[in-house]
Amino acid sequence: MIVDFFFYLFAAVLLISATLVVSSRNPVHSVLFLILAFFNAAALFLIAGAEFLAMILVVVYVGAVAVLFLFVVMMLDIDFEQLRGGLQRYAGVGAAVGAALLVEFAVALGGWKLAPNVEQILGSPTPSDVSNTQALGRILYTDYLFLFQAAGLVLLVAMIGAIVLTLRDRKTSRHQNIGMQNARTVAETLEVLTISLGAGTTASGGFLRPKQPEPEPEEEPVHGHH
Amino acid sequence: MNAAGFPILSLITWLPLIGCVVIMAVRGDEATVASNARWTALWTSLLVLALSLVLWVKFDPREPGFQFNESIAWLPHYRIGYKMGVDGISTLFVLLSTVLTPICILASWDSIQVKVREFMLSFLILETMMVGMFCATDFVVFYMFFEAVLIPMYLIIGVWGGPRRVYAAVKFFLFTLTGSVLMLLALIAMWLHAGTTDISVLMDTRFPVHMQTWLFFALMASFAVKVPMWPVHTWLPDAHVEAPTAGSVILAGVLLKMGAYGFLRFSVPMLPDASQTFAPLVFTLSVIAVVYTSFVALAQEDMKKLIAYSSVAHMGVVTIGIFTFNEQGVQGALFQMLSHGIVSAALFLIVGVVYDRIHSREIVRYGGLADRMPGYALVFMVFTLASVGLPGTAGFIGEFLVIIGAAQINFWLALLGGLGMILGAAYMLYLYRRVIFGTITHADLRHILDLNPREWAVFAPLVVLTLWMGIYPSSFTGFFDESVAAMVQHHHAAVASTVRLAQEMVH
Amino acid sequence: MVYAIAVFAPLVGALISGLLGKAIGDRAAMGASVLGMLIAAFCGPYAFFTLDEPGVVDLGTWIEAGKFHVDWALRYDTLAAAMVAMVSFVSMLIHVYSIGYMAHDACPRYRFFAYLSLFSFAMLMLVSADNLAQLFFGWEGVGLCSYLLIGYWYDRPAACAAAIKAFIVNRIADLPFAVGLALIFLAFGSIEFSSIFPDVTKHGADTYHLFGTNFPMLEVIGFLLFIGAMGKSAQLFLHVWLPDAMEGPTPVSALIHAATMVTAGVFLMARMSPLMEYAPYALTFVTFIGASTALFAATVGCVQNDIKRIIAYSTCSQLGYMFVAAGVGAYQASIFHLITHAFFKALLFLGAGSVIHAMSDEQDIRRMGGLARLIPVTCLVMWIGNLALAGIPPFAGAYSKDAIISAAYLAHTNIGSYAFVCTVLAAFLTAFYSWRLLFMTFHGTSRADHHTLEHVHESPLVMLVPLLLLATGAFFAGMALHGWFIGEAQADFWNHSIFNRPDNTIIPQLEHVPAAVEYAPLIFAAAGILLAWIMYVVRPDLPRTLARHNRRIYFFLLNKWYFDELYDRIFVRPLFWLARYSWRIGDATIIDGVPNGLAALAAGGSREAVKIQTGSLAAYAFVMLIGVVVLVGVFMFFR
Amino acid sequence: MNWTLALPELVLACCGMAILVFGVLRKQDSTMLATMFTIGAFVIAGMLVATRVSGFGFNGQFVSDAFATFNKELILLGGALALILSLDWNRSQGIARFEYPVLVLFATVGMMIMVSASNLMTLYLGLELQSLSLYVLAAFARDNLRSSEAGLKYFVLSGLASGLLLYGISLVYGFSGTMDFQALHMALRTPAAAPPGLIVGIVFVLVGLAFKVSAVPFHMWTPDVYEGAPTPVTVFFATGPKVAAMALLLRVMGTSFAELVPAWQSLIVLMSIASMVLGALAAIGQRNIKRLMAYSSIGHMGYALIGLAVGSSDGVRGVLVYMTVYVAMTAGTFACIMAMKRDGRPVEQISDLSGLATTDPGLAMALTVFMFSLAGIPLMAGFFAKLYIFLAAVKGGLWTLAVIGVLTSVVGAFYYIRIIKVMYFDPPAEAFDRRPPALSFVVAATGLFTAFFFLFPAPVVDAAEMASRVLFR
Amino acid sequence: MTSVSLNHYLVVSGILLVIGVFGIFLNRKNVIIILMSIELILLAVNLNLVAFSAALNDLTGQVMAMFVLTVAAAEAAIGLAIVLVYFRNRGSIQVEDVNLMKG
Repeated sequence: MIVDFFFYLFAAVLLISATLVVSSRNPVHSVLFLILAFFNAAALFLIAGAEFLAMILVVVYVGAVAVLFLFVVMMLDIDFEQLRGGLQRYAGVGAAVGAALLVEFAVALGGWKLAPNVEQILGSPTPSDVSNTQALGRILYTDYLFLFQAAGLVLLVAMIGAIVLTLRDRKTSRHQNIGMQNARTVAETLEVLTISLGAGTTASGGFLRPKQPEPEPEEEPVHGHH
Repeated sequence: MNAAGFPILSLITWLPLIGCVVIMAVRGDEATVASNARWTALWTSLLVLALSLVLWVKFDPREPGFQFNESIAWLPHYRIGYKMGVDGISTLFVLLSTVLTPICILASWDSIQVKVREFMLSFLILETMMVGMFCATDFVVFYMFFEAVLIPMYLIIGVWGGPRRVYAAVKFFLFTLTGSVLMLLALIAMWLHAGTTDISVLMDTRFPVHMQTWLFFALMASFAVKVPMWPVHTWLPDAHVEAPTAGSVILAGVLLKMGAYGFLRFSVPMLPDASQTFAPLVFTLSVIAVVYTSFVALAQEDMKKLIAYSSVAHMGVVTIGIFTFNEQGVQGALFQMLSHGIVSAALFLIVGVVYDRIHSREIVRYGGLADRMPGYALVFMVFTLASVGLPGTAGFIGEFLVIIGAAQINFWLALLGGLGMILGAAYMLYLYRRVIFGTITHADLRHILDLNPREWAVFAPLVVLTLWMGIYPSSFTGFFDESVAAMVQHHHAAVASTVRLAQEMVH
Repeated sequence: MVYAIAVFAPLVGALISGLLGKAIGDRAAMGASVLGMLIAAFCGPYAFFTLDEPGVVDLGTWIEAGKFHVDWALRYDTLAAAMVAMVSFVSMLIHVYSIGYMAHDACPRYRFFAYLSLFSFAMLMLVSADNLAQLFFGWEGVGLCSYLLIGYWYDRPAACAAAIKAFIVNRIADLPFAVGLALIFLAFGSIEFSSIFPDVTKHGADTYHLFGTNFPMLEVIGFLLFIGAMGKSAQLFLHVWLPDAMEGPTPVSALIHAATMVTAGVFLMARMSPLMEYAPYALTFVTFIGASTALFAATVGCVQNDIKRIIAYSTCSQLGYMFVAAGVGAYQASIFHLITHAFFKALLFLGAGSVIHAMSDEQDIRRMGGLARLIPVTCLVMWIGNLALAGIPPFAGAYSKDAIISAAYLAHTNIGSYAFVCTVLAAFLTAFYSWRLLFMTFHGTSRADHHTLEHVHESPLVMLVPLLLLATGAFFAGMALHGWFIGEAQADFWNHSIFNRPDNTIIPQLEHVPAAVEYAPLIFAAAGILLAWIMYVVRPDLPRTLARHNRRIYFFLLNKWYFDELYDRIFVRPLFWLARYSWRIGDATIIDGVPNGLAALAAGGSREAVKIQTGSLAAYAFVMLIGVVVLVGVFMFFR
Repeated sequence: MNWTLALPELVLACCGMAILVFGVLRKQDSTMLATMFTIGAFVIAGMLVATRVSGFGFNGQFVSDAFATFNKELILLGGALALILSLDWNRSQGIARFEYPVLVLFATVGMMIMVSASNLMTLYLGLELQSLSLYVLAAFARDNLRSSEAGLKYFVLSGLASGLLLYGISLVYGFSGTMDFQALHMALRTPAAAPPGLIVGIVFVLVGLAFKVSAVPFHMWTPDVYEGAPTPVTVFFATGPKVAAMALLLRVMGTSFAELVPAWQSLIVLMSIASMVLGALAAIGQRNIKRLMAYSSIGHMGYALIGLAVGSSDGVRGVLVYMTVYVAMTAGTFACIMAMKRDGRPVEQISDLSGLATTDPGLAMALTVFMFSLAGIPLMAGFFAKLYIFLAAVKGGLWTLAVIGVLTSVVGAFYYIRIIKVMYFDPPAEAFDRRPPALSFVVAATGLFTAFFFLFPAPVVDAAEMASRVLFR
Repeated sequence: MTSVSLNHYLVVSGILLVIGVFGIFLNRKNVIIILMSIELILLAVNLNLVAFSAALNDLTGQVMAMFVLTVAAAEAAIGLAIVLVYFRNRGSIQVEDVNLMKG
């Protein structure tokens, strides 16, 4: 019974906080609700007997991912006032579609029963003599070595990706690019204008040429030869 | 090995591509390239013509089957081979293609001034495709050539065509493509049923009757567009009007024949029951084509369009002939195809002559040309008469034989199918009168020049052929006499056996 | 072979003058053409007179398609040889005449002579054909040449129109003819005369399904062939091209009306007599049309004012006679009339040409008169011609025409009686309009202006000699030939080249007709001449008064019974209208509308298809979700 | 545990890391070298792939067989082509960084894992390895708004799709008890017994994979990403990942769910029809050639799906031939598109091709070949691709699909020939910049392949035949 | 597992999935919410896997859940990086602004 109670409690909190994640106006609140949702999910994992995963969820998700979210949300310096609330135009249709999906789930998933002869095809039956963490550890580095390595590659790619997208050389650091220097021609750097007396200035409305829009700060030192 | 001692059909088919390579290889300024392209194309096509004459000489007309056979494994898993061969039906079409190509090249000598090299390339590629299509004895190979013809033709119409060339080219392309993709499905079905795509095997394969029905319609979708049969003919006038002269010539001379050839090669021998069942439908459409398009032709104000519509009417006669399933009708259809190939091609060239000079195809822009261009008037008259089907010219034999064949089916078919004789005379003579007769009313026509030697060279062979075919047609019908006899016999035997089967089922 | 030379010499002449005319010059071309005809005119009659056994000159295969086999072959039997002789001779005279007549024409003349020779060649091919296809070749050939010659003055719109009209009206008739050929092939398995004729009796009971019932095969064929003949011979309903054909130069008219072209239909009936004899209903129809035409054309001829048109209608009328003869089974008489008619009709046309020539191209007889003194030779030959035409003995026409009228009487059928009445009335009218023409042209006071009159002169010798030769023919041909053609010797003479059913004894009976019948034509002709004399010599004001009082009838006749207008109203204009609408509405709107509509549909579909591609992430996700729901639904409920 | 079966992947991954280290440590710009090394690695991997024997490895999570070999070679080829094309482009667009080849390499590794997957887990990890690399690649021109928008869209939608896929995997696992393909195949021997939950799971898996092959209605990302991503990346998107995803789809459907063909066939048919129709229609109005190619690829995937819908090894063979030809002609087409530069600035409007036949006949001819091939006009390779597909469809009795297929191919032909029309019929516009030799090389190679495939179709077809025998046994 | 049956978990994860999906396409706020929605979806999946793993008495599900967690983390990292890049270019991360390319 107590398990039931906690299940319903956590599940309810999980769903409510998930709803709030997507519906709250302030993204910071969203992140916080996300963290709450993760905690509750971890609790549900525990109820299901997956202790290791529950811990991972808390440590990795709450500790790293959710905080990363929070960090980015804060960093982006968004004008929260401007953020439009509310739903998309087709919310009504969307609700209907969602309802349909739920009905389909209900019809489909209601009748779960253990597949016949399931024992023979189970990939890694849960050993009865060791703890969850230990059991996982046993198989993760043996049976699932290949996948484990692949997951490592995924993380590597994520790292490379994050760096390649966001890391910028500081503006102050200017590398010398000899090739570019050599390739420079006079035509690229100097613009020689022949302007009859007074004509250029009056045409541009005065003594000075009109203000050019500030050129984009040149972040990439390597630019093609035009 | 074949009678020629070497793979002559492949040589004829692919030789133009070698010409292409030569043309591509030339570098230099524009004039050099253009002149070189012209000469290379001409010589290549003449060489091909010479080679195809070997075919003419060595062909054994007593043998109804395929000759000069070649076979190379191509997709052995699917029992598709690169198989070439000609029988009485296809030989003359190969010749028709090889004759018309040099004529076209000669005809566009001066009139094509931009992108000469590309034009000549297109033409040589076109020749390869046409010849290959008529030589193929494998359905897949046939199909590939059949459809690949679209590529050069599309470019020829679109690049060197008239003001509405884009519309015309796209219409041409899409119409024919729509038809042929359906044929592709039929092809695949036949292939799966027979286990091979060898045409001679397919001919002996009996397809179930219910399957024949839809196969027939799928094939018809393709061939009817190409022929073109009413009511899928509207691409033709547009394509003709916008195409450059040489393009129209090939279009009328060879491309239209591809559809009728398809009927003869595939629909009739392979699907005898369906052909028999749906012959009345074909007849109806053909009669409508003959009468209706003749009327439309009568109302035309553009010379090329008029001739284009006349082509539709003439091809209607062809389809009538094919579906009579008797020797007279089928031979008549074949002959009509050949003669139409020569005559309508010549008529487009005729229009091209004045178009090159005045740059207009409006009939009202002309009149009284007989005065200044007597030679032209003579040539025009010859082809007008041939088109009208005057005895002694090529046009008569085919139409007459078809009437004779059709009369064996139905009186009204013969009579209505023959209405083209009357209406054809009406619109062609009306055209001739408005262009050649009368007095000169337009100032620029007063200084128009008669045919020059190059143009004479273009027309002379066609005139000779037209008269030759009219006076001594048996030198042509001799080629396909046996093949057609075999085909007709095959057809009747097949239909009879189906009837017998049906009767046995009943009893 | 003399016979073959007679047929092909004109072709050679035509080719030389036509193709090389520009190179070798007008005179040489003309010479070549005339020489060709001279050779033919020598060989043709020679072959005719030396003919003993019928036979075939085989020249090679023409068409071959399965069982269908046609050779190029010249058949020579009496019928063909007689026709060859007549055609080549008359045509030669016309050639010679043309040298003079066309001397002043502006166009280069080689073209004219080439056409003329080609015309003769085509006709010779027609009459010497050994099979129906070759006959059809000649048949169409003369059609073509008539087209070319009628439209010879191509810068005249009327000439062009007339030429096209001639060709197309002919074509309209040729189609049934061609279908008839096809049916012959269907029935007999061949279209060679030598195969058809022996088999006719075998196929007497054959039927052909048409209009929902079965008709005797031979009748159907007979009808179809006759429709062809109607077109070529300008019989009622299909006669409309003939008067317009006067747009061509006069020698052309002579050629068309006398020797070639229009006689082809009559010849066909005679040639196909073995078959026609077993198609009694078709023959009845032939008689009916022939008789009606004879009368109809005569009525119209009475009021025409163009000298050539009058003669043209007389041709039409005379052809009617010939068909009457053929219809009642007296083919021999029809061929006889054909031959005599060739002489006097050629004579009349060439004479008329001589008049026109003299009058500086004036053709209206109302502006002539009193020319007898100025051009006496022409006047003389015209008189001879008209006497022959009117059937006044002993001129040629009398023999043949009387034979036809008698034959009509002897048929002893309803249609025979109808034909008899028509032909006799027509004889009266013929005489009337002939003398109307003579009186108005040559006698009385001149109504031409001075300027024209000053230039009136007799034609040169090169024109007169042919006239005189023809006049001789018109005078003597009847006398000379009637023994062979319809007299006692006819059976030997024809030597089975014309077939009469065993029960058809009309030709032998010709000698034994009641006197009333025998003299009826002469009496009526005389009455006609008398009437003409009264109206145009005694009281020249009478015609005008009559015309004024009977306006309606007068215009009815003058406008040729309104046939042209009628055809224009019910055929030509609706067809052109149909043509325009087929194109604008049928093709451009409806048929093209489908693909264009599909293209528009595709374009519209394209616009709609990209509408969901709003660029909005949410929309994209939403579409995916809908996809999921639908797929799950499909999978769950329809698996 | 035969780990040498995965040798190509392992070697490639190691190479990738080595190149990464090399790039990081080298002071100068090392893009060029890194790219070269990567291509070298691809070649080595390609050779290794060719020498692998068949068998299962890693507890049956990994399979090496003819099917995998075929697809891996194709993927490596696509990757190599994309890399060759990227060199000059990236430099001229200022996005040349050594991470680019590395990411391509890891994506390729991911794809290779995908095609060798014999377990839903392997499938997922391979897929994600590929996807993560692609997210980054799509946004690689990070200062370009379009590129980053493309990355964002691809990321979000792909995230959703892989979420759905995962959900499907979880259901399949839950209702059957295993994630192993072979075991699933055994368990589903009796199709009637399949519980509805499993069915829903299959649908979700299908959806996840359909997203990757951009089948309608999961195609929505395609046009935007194709347009926005830097063109070399688009080339990569259009080649390798399509092949890998299609192979994966074939593998999953052809092994695990092979017995359920009647059940999922209708879904594939629906998606196929929708893809063909949308691909044909939506492209008509396009002005941007990259976008047009996106719709074109949607349509082509529709055709390829016909082969899957047939649910037989014939169909698989058709798909494999189709994908091979597709890779060649797409890479070629994009190579031509990359040649569209004026003053160093890429232009992408179809109208920019105006009169290309005059200004650059060679390029115009090549592009013509590709367009006719994409339209499926005979003698071009594209025709054969369609031929085998329709052959399978007719054999399988899928007439509706076949007819719709040929009709949409006609509609499709309309926009392909429109491009030819622009090149040949329209007045010449300003000429493009001189193209770098690498580009010409790719254009020539793929163009020759496309144009002369008809001469020697047998090697490809035979290989496909062999590969296809693995599935639907 | 006692009275809390597998179905309970399935219901919770199903609802969670739907919430996640809705979060993606119904919100008009910022893109980061969408990222979080994806995390929710993955959470739903993990819930499923864990529940099935327990029900089947099989560890495969949990191993898979671990991989999913790994990938989710990686995705979050890259997703945020992309959002960052996008924000730098566009100056906004409003969902409705992400529509430069369309049609």
